[in-house]
Amino acid sequence: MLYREAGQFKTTYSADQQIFPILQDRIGFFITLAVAFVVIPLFAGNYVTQTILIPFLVLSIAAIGLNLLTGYAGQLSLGTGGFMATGAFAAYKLATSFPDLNIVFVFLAAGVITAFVGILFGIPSLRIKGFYLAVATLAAQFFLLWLFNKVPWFTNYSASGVISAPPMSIFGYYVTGTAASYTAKYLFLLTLVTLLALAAKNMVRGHIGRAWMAVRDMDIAAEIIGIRPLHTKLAAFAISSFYCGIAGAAWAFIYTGSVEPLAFSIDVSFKVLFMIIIGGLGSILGSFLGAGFIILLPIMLTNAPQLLGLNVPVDMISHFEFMIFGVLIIFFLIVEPHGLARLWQIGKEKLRLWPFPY
Amino acid sequence: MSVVADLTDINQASAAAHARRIGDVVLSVQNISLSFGGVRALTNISFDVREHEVLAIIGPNGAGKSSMLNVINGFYHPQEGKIIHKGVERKSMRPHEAARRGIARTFQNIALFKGMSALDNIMTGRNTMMKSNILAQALYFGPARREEMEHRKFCEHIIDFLEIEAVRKTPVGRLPYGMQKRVELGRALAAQPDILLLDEPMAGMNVEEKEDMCRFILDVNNEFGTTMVLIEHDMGVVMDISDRVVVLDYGRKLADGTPDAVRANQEVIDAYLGVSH
Amino acid sequence: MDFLYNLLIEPLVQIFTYPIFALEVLIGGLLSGVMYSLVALGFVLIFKASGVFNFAQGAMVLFAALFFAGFMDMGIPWYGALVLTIAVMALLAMTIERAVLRPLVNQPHIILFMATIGITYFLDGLGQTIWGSQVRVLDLGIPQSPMEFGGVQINQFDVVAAVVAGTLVAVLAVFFQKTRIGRALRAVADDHQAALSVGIPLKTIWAIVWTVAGLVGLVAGIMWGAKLGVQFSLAMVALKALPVLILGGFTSIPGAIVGGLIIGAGEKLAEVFWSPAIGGGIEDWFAYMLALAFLLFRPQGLFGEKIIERV
Amino acid sequence: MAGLTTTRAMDTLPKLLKHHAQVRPNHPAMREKDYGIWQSWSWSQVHDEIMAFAAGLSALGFKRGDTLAIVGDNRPQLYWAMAAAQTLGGTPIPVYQDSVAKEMAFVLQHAEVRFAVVENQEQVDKLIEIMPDCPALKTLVYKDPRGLRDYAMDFLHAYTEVQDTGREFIKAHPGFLDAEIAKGTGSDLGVMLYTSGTTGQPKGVMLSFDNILITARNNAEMEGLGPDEDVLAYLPMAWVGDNIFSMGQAYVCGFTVNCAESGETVLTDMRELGPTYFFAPPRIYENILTTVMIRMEDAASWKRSMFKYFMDVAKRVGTRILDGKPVSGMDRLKYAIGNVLVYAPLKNVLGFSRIRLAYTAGEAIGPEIFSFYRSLGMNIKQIYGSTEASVFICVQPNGEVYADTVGKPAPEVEIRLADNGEVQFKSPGVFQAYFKEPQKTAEEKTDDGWVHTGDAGIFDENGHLKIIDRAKDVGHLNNGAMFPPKYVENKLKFFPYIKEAVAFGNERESVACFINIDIEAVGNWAERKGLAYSGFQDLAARPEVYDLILECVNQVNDDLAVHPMLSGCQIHRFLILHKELDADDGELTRTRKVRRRFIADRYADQINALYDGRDSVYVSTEVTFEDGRKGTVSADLRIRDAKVHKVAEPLRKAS
Repeated sequence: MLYREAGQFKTTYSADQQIFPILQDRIGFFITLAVAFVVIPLFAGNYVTQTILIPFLVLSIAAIGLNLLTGYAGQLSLGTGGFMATGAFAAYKLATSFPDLNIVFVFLAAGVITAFVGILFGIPSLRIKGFYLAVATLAAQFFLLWLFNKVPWFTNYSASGVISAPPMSIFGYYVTGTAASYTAKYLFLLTLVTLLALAAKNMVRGHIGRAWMAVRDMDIAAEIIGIRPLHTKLAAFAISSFYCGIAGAAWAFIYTGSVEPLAFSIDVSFKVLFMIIIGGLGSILGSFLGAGFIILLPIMLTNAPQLLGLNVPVDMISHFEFMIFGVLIIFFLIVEPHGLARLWQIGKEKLRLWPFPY
Repeated sequence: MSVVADLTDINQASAAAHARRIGDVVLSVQNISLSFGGVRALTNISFDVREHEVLAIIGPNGAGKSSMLNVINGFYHPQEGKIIHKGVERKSMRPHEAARRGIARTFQNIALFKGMSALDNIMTGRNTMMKSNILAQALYFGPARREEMEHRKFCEHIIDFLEIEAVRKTPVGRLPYGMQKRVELGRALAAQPDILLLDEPMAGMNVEEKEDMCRFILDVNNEFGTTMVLIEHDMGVVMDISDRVVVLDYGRKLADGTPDAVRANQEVIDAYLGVSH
Repeated sequence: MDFLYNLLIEPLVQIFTYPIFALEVLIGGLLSGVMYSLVALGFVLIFKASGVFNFAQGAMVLFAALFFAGFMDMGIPWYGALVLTIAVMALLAMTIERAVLRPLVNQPHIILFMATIGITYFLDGLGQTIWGSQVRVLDLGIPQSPMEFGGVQINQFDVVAAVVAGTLVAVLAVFFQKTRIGRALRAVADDHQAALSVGIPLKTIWAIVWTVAGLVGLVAGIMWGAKLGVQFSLAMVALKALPVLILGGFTSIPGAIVGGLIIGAGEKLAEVFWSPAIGGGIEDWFAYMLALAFLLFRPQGLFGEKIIERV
Repeated sequence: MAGLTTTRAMDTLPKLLKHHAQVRPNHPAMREKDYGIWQSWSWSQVHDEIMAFAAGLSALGFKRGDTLAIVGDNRPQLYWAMAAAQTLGGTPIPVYQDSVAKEMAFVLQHAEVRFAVVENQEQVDKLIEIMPDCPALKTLVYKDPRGLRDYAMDFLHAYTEVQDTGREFIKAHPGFLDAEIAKGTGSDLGVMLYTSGTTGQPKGVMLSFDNILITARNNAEMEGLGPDEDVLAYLPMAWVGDNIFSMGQAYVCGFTVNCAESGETVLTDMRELGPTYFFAPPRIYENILTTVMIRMEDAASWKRSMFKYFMDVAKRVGTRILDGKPVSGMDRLKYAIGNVLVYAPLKNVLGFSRIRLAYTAGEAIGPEIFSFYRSLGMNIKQIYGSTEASVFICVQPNGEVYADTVGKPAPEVEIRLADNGEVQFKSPGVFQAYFKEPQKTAEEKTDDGWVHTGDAGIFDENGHLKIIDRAKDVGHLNNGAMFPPKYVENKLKFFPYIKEAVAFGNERESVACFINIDIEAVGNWAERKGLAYSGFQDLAARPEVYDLILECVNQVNDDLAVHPMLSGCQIHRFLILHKELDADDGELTRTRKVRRRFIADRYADQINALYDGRDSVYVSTEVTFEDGRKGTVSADLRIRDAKVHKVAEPLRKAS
């Protein structure tokens, strides 16, 4: 209905290949950006920023990372938490060892380090597939967490095993530590997310992306047409871990400020996996939708009773949360196994063909 | 066989072409033997493939035809024998290496990437030639972008050649069988192979689809001079489009020669043509 | 240098200086490995029959244990509690089949896997909503005290557990070999059409498999519960069973058992002799590393058959 | 249009080409959907392409006065070939590429074609096949080399290789082409189009540059066409319309011509492109409308009712708004909402969003179809034209668009009506002659330049021309008044209840007619009325049905009475036939045209009854049933008088 595609013809391949070939989509995209960068900072309070927006952005990065690996390259991983932890601790070590290193570099370097760890744990993917691989990635999850727990060097020998981010600034604004304003944190993260998301989109529409999807859809055929399985899969693990690493660093430095290894337990891995399944495998947009869904769901569940004017004992609520969460997940998988992104797709098609049904 | 009748005219044209263009041996299969845990699939098979020719491998089910192709493109590793490709000898290599050395193939049961559009499937055929590194792609700037465009352009020519413009952006899963076969051929062509292995390119097709496919195969052979090794059951088609025929039976080579020679070969008649087809 | 010595030499020295002790550790490990096998068995049953990677197995263990302990706390004698719990597990299995598996039939495996994670959350929530989250001691009157076999000290409880597990496995074996349903289940594992031709609807088969898995879970739950007390951490036991699966192969019952033994033994030995070198707590991940290392050499697991890929 | 006056100086297409190449070198002149995108050529690029090909042609020996056949779909290269021929002072002859070898052979022979430019292997094969019959044909140029690799014949040339030699040639002879272009004048033969006349062999209509360009320019100025139009070239190049729209007007205005990817993809390409200036014959508009309705059928009910509601709004006020007539604020608001919810999206999906001007011509377009598009706010208009006129004879001016007229005479077109009602015209577009057919030319065209159209027409009170019948079918009442049977019948048939009608009156006192009810429509009507009937014959005989039909007839009479020339044709009496007129019984042609003579004999008695005042007549006819059995049906047919207005005092137009 909102679309006016007649006359939007393409005279070059680059015009045809762009991320949003339809003008109305481009407009929508830029409006979204404008809202995110200008409107929200003006109106969102600290509570919303801290409890919803920031974790949403952080986990979006992780979700994109996992989606690249699982959704695009088809390699199921349960080690996300471990990789996020790696990112967090790598960033911590870097930031503390080189105090005047810019936070951007710290994050990127943390990502790169995590990428290498990712490659390491990706190696089994050459021999094993599917759930075998998934279980194998659990090794990463547990081993890494154990490592950061046991080896005091990672926490700079802090007694509690908790690391807390040193205050760091960019363009003179503090984005970590107590001095940092929520808006500053939010805007910094938002920029980071935007860039990372664009980069991801570019990769998946490039030949590396096609190689990933080829391996996902039919690895034998992929190899026979000349795609190197080793190279492709490890690349997927590396890139994915790079994103997860940055996500972890952002979590530790910007969201919580101080963190212990346990914060990246296997539950985190599952949360992120949920995000991409519910958001939509093989869709960057889906990663965001999923992240939003999984972040908002518990918050609503916790606040629902008050809204309904019931008062339930706290531990009860937490148990209920567990149950309802589980039920909702199953329900959602049954209703739309292909995730929110698919729903979005369908809706969009309907609008494009309006008033016709097909 | 109506396909045959309809094809003869095209065939004469291309026959003339071949007469001019068939060159010397590009791929030589020598004493290949392959077995799976005791089960013998191929026994001491040898034959040559010459530049620009269309070579058909025929034989009853289980004669080891597909295994032969799998050996040629490195998917199976024979216990004995060697393969000399473009003068380089090798006993076995990984499929992707074979692909990079110019051997492409299509599959008996379509092996397309279901999650991707026809165009993207064909683009994957170009992957071996795309060099831009991950960072460049992530930024999608200059060279990476230009590379994409060039290869898109090339693939569009293939799409045009195979007359699949209309389904360019359709996910291949939704395409009818015949179309999928074409897309798969397109994906193989995209790699600009010098040898193209076709595993039953016309399996399960109706007469029109077969005609089209024959036309495409001959056109490819004409326009690009691609050497072709194909497995096909439809004797009419085989006799019609191939320059030479290799006959396998129970993993052994029965005969090897021009269609007419093979047609005349008594052993073949007994073992194969005798069998109702 | 020290570190390397502690890592490579010291443990061996220990083992050879105290062979009896090492033997005890080994046996202890094997026995507790039996417990892993129990949980792994649950996974295998379901994976064989429905291709579902049932992450909820651990939750089922906890769930079963909670109900059993709960019933006993209500003063119901253990056999009564057992019957009741069995009923509960059967009911649960049918509910899952009806509410989760049937609607998701023919979906990609990862979707079903996610669904089982959903089930996990649900069961954890439900179990604790009903029975509360405090730790329950489950006393079956089995002495924890060690007993002596020719100079080798062995924990009686572990022995009992091993016996129970052994019996269960035997029963299952019989069930699968002899009974019609059992054969049907094996058929399903091979291919679904065959199963249907046996004349048992897939639905029923799934319900049964999940029930059986539930029972296995129950036994495991009781054993673990009795050993560590019934508490949330039981669910984590499931995670221990996963490396067992890699080792044994997702579809092999003997694999599950042998794998369990290997993991159990290896873990204990490593825990006792190696962890000092690398600072304890290694049981979290050692099993995985062991399995992983193993996988690199035998991707299809211990008893999985070699895959010949065709195109 | 100030924009166009500048081009007045240029009197040939090649001169216009140079003009645009200088004035708007980077403005897109041509696009073609190919290899997945719209490949584009600017005017300067097109200029170079054409010049290169022209030079190549002359290198191949193409000389002033030569003819060049064009065979293929609408492709830029083929349009360029036409311009190239004109550049060298030769004449392009676009040929219907789907015509069978025999027809094609005739044309190529008759026009003594020496060169042919064709699209692909298919046409090459066809031409090679007919070459023996066309001794003059010496050179073939093909655009698409696919499959031609093995064709060794030396008279075959690839389009690109001709252009390459051309570029060499230009280097060797700079200024040669400019000289050639300078030699051209407006009176030169611009193009020759073969029209397959209803009878006999095709005739080669010779059109000069003046014919094409002046007509094109006049129309462009009238409609305010500028360089920013986008037209979709999809109708055969051999058809005069394509020559005017895609060549003449494109070169006059400098706008962009767009070629579809292939026949099958026209609709999708249309949707992508969104042309601003569009021509289609009525059946295409009709097909599109049908598909719209069919697709809406599958929509959710709430959507359907919304669609229906707003389409009604549009039907009520859409056209008035389009014509700038007064409309209440409320309706404007509703229409605006409807535009957001239905009209605009609908036009978008169909690819009509950007259309500023849409033409239709050929046969008469159904009023409901016509008003459907207009009510959506699409400025679709009817034109009346012919090859001999370089298309434009009449055009409906903006704001004066009626479904039942073809509009007012186009600029600089004079029209006169012969006493048999035939429309004759005189215009700058009038063709030079039929090639090598002097006496055929004389038949069609008087010495003082009036051309016979063969159509009978009348002017209505707004000075709009109505085409009423083929001139030869028009008869006369005894009082000498003109009697166009088909016109009367069509008026009747516009009523859903009337399926067929046969009007009598030639050489009689008055007009009377047979009527066939439409069993569907009347059947539904009967059910609504709670009227039980046993079958066609029974229903047809019902007095209620007679009343129903009588109303229709009376309305037709009201209409006819308005018009001085036609008021004589009011229907005095009618009867309703007991059976459907049927092709199987020889009463209709297979194309469902009434076979007057046959009916005249078969129903002689009934016809007389219409005139001798009987109020009923017995009929018994042999019929052929579905299964081929023969049988007879017989009945007493009642005859009714209709209300007839006095011819003396024509009353105001009803409604």
